[in-house]
Amino acid sequence: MTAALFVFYLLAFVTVAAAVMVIAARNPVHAVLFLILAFFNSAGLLILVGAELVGMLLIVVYVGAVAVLFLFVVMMLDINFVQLREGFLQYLPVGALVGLVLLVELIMVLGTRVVPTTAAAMPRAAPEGVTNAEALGRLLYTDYFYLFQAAGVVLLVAIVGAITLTLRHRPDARRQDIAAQVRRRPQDTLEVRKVRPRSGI
Amino acid sequence: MAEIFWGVIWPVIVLAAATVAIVVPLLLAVAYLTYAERKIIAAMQLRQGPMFVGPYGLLQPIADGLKLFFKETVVPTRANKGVFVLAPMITFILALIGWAVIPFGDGLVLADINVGVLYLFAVSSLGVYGIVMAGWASNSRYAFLGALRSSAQMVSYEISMGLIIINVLMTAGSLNLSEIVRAQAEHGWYALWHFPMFMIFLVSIIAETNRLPFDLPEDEASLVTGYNVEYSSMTFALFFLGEYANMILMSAIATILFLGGWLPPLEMAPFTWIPGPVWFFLKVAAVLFVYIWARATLPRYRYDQLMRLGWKVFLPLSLAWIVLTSAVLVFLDLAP
Amino acid sequence: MADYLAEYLPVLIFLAIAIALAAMIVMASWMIAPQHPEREKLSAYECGFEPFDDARGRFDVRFYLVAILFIVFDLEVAFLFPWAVALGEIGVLGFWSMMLFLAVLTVGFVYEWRKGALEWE
Amino acid sequence: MTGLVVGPAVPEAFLFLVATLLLGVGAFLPERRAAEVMTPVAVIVLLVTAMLVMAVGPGRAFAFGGHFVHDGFAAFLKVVALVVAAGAVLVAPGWFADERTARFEYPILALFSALGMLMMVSANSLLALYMAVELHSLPLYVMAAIKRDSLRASEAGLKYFVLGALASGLLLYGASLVYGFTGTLMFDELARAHAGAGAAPLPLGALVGLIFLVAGFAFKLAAVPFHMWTPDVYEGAPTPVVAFVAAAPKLAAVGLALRVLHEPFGAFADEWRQVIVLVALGSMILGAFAAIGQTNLKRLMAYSTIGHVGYAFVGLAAGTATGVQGVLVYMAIYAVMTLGTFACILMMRRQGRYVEAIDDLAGLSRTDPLMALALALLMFSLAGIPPLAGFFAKLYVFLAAVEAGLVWLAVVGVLTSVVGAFYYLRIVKLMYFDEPAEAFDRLRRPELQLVAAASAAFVALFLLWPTPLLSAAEAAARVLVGS
Repeated sequence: MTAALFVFYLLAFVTVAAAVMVIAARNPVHAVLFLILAFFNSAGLLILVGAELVGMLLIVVYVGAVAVLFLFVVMMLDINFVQLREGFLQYLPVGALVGLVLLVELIMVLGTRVVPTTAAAMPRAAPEGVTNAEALGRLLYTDYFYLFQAAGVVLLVAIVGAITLTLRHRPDARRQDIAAQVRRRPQDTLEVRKVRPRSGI
Repeated sequence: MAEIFWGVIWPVIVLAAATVAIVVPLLLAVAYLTYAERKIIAAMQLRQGPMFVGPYGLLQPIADGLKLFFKETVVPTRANKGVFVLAPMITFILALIGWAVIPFGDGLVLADINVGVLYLFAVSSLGVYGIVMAGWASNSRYAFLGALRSSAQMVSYEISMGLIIINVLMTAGSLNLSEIVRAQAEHGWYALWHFPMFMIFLVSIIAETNRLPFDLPEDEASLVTGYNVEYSSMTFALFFLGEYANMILMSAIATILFLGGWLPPLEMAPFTWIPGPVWFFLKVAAVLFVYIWARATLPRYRYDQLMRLGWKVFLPLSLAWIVLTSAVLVFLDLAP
Repeated sequence: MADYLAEYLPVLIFLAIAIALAAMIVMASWMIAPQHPEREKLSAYECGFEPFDDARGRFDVRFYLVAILFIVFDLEVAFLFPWAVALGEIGVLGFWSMMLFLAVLTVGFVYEWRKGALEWE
Repeated sequence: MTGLVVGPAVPEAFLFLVATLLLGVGAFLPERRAAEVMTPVAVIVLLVTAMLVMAVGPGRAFAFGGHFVHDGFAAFLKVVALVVAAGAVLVAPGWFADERTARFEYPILALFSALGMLMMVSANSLLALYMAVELHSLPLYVMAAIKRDSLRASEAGLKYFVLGALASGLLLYGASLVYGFTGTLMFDELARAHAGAGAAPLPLGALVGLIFLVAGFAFKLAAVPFHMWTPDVYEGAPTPVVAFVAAAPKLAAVGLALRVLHEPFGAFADEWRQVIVLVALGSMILGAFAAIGQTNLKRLMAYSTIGHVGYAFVGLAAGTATGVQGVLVYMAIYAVMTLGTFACILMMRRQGRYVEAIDDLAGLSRTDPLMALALALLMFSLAGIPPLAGFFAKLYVFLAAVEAGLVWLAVVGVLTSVVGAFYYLRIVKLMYFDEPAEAFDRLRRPELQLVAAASAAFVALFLLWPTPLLSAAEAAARVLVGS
C-alpha cells in the first residue's frame, strides 16, 4: 500500500464517519462541527487527486462561509431538539427503506465498475505545466460563458430573495446620516449672543 | 527497513524539525510583540512601560505567561464543555498553520504549494470559528454578543480582503506566494502600484484580527472583553497567543503581497548585503508597528460605522480597483 | 497523487504539531495548576446578577442577512481567483465576461444598499 | 473558442438584461410606486420576449459553445410558457394589494424564474440543465414565502424550498453519475456515443444517473411518488403564487424531461419507459382518488395537478413523435385551464377576505352567473368532458399510448379520468344546484376577468379551431423525435 493510498483511505474513512455523525449527533452544534470535519476531509480528497484549487475553494466557501451560516442558525435559534427528534423513530422505517434502495443501487453501480469507453473517456487533470487555477480560468470565462453568467444570475436572485424575505424596516431606529453631519454649519445651529451680566437671554 | 526510514520517516522528522524551528521563534515573537506593544504605547504616551521584571522589563512577557500557566482553568457549569475547550485551541491552531506556506526568503519555505494565497485566505476565513464557538459555548450574554459582533465583522472585512488580493493576483499572475514576491522583483512593490489597496488592506487586517480601533467584540466598556469573558488560565492564553500570532501572520501576508517579501527595497549595494529573511522580518515589524500605532492613536469605532466602512466603502472601492486594474492589464496587453 | 501528497505533507505535519501543542498547553496547565472549582466561580459572568435564563436567545435577523450576503460575495471572490490568474490568456472575451458578471452582482449590491440592508442602527 | 455565439439566445439575453435593469430601477423608486409600475412592465417584457422567441424562428441553432440549443420544440414551449407566465403575473397585484404584501420584487422574481424556464427548455448539456433548474426554482421559493408575516405561507415556502432543494440534489447527483460514467456533459455527444447499431451500451452507472434525473423531474412536476409537497404548498402559498407555480414551470419541466429523455437518451426508451409508466400510473390514480375528500379548492387543484401530470406522462411513456405531440398539447391546455381556474379562485373574496373552500362556491350561478359559467367550463375541461379542450388533450395522449402498445395504460387513464370527473362535476353541481351562499365582493379587476374569460373561451372554442396548436405541437415534436 502506497502512502497516497493510505492517505486516501484515511480521508475517505473520516469523511464517511463524520457524515454519519452529522445525522447521529444529538447536539445540532456538534452536527455542524462534524459537517465541517467532513468538508475538510473532502477538501483533502480533492487535493489528493490534484484538484487543489477546488479543494481550497471548498474550504473557503463551504467551511468559511456556508457552515458559518449554519452555525449561526443552529447556535442562535435555540431549537428544542428533543421535540424535533420525536418524529424521528416514526419516519425511521421509510427513511431506512429509501436508504437501503439507494445503497443497493450504488452497490450495483460500483459492481459494474466499467472503465468508461465512450466519448472523452476519463476527464483529464490539468495539462502539464499549468496550474489548476490557470487551467480552470482558461475555460470558465470563455468556453463556459453561458454557465458562468447563469451562476451570476442565480447569485443575484439569492441576494434579492434574502433581502425580500428577511429585511424589515424599523422606522424608529436612529441612523447616522453622514451627509447631514458634514453639511451642518455652525451658523445653522449656533448663535452667538452677548449676554449681559444679570439679565439672562 | 533502511529504505522506509530514509524514504518516509526521515523526511517527516526533517519537516517536523523545520516546523518546530518556525513555531518556537514564532511563539517567542508573540511574547515579545506584547512587550513591544506595551513599550511603544508607553513611549507614545510618555510613560515607561514594564520596567521591573528583568532589565528594562525584558522578562515581563515570560512572567505573564508563567503566571497564566499556573492559574486555575475555569470551565463554567452551564457551558458546553467540549466546545468550550475546543474554541481557544482552534484559534491558536489556525494562527499557527498559516505559517506553513509563508516564504521567509527565496526558497525558504516549508510548503511551496501552488495555491498559497488561497490557503492563507482559507485559513483566515476559518478564524470566525474559534470566536463563534467560544461565544456560544460560554453560555454567557457578553460572550454571546461579542461573538456575534465579531463574526459579522470578520466576515465583512474578509470580502474586501479577498477583492484586494485579487488585484495582486492579476498583476502577479500566480497564486503561489514565492512567485508573487518574485513578480515584484520585476514589477516593483505592489504597494506602489496598488497604493490605495495597500492602505485598505492594512485597515482590513486590523479589522480582521479584531484589533483597536476595531476591537468592538472585546469592547471593554460595553462587553467586558466579549467572547472570551469566561476564559481563564491557558484557555485564555491560547486566545491571546492566537490573536497576536494572527497579527504577525497578517503582517507577513501584507509584506508578501505588497511589500516585496524578502526583497530589498532597492537592488543596489548596501541593501543587497543584508540577507532576504532579515528584510522580511524588518518589513513584518514595520507593519506590526502600524498595528500598535493605530491602537495607541485612534479611538474605537462604533459598530454601525464599522460595518459601513467595510460594506459601503471598502467593498465598492476594491471592486472598482479590480475593474480598473484588469482593464489596464487587458487593453494595454500587460497581463502576465 | 503522490506529488500532491509530497507538496502538502509539510502542511499536514504543521497541522499535527499545532494540534499537539495546543492540546499540550491546555492539558499541562490543567494538571499542574491547582484547581478549586466552586459554584460562584463557575457561574456565568453577569455583573453580579444571577443569570436570568439561557444566554442564547434569538437575535437580530440582520446577522443572518450579513452571513447570507457574505456567502454571495465570497462566491464572487471565489470566481475571481482563477480569472485573475488566467487574465493574460483569456483575452478580451474573458475580461468582458467577468465585467458582465460583476455588473450583475453590482446591481444586486446597489439594490441591497438602496434597500437599507447595509444599515446598522 | 474565439467568438461568442449569442444569436439564438437573444430572447433570453433580452429577458436577462431587462430583468436586471428593472431590479436596479425598482430599487430607486419609492416602494409603493415601484410595486404598482413593475407588474404591467413585467407582463409587457414577458410578451415581448415571447415575440422575440417567435422572431428567432424554428430552425435548430446552438449558442454558447453548444450548451444552449434553440429549435422548434423549444420555441413552442417557450412561447406558451411565457404567455402563461405573463397571465399569472397579471392576476397577482390585486391579491397582494388586498393582503398588504405588494412588493416590486415579486414581478421581477417572476421574470427571473421565466428566464430559468426558457433556459430549461433550451438546455443542451447536463450543467446547463442544472443551472437552468436552479434559476427557475430559486425565485419560486422566494415567491412562495413572500407573505412572510403569515405562518402558513412561510411554512409553505420553507417546505417548497427544502423539497425543491432535495430535487435539485437528485438532479445534480444524476447528472454527475451520467457525466462520470460517460465522460461528457453535452447532450449531442451523449446521443451520438450511444445511438445506432454497434454503439457502446450505456454504462449501468449512467442508467442509474438517468433514473435520478427522472426522479428530479418528477419532483419538480409533482408526480407520484414525489408529490407530497404539492397539496401543502398549494394550500399555504399565496394564491397568485400558486397560479404561477402551477402553470408555466410545469411546461418548462416537462419540456426539459422530454428533451433529456428523447435526445441524449432516446436510444434507451425501453430502459426509461418502465419508470415513466410507473410514475404516470401512480400520479393518475393518486390524483383521482386523493382529491375526492378535499374541501379546500387550492388543495383540490394540487391533486388536479398531480393527476394531469400523470396523464401527460402517459404520452411521454409512448416515446413516439405522437406521444411528444400529445404531451405538448396536453401541457399547453393544462396550463391555460389551471391559470383560468386560479383567476376564478382569486375572485373569491367575501367581505374583504379571501375564501378558498369549495363550499363557498355554492349557488354561484345565481350570484355571479358569468363567473359560474367560466368556472364550470374550466371544470368540465379539467375533467376531460367532450367537446372541451381538456378532452382533446387526453384524447391525444391516450391515442399515442395505444399506438405505442400501451393499451392498458390508456385504459387506466380513462378509468381514473372517470373517477376524477366526479369531483370536478361536484363543483359544477354545487354552483348550479345548491342554495346560494353569500355573494362574493364585486371586484373591479378587469385583469382577472380577462384571464378567466380568455381561458374559458379557449377551452370552449378549442374544438372549432384546433389546428394552430396541434400543428405547432406536431412540428415541435418532430424536431425532437424525428419522423
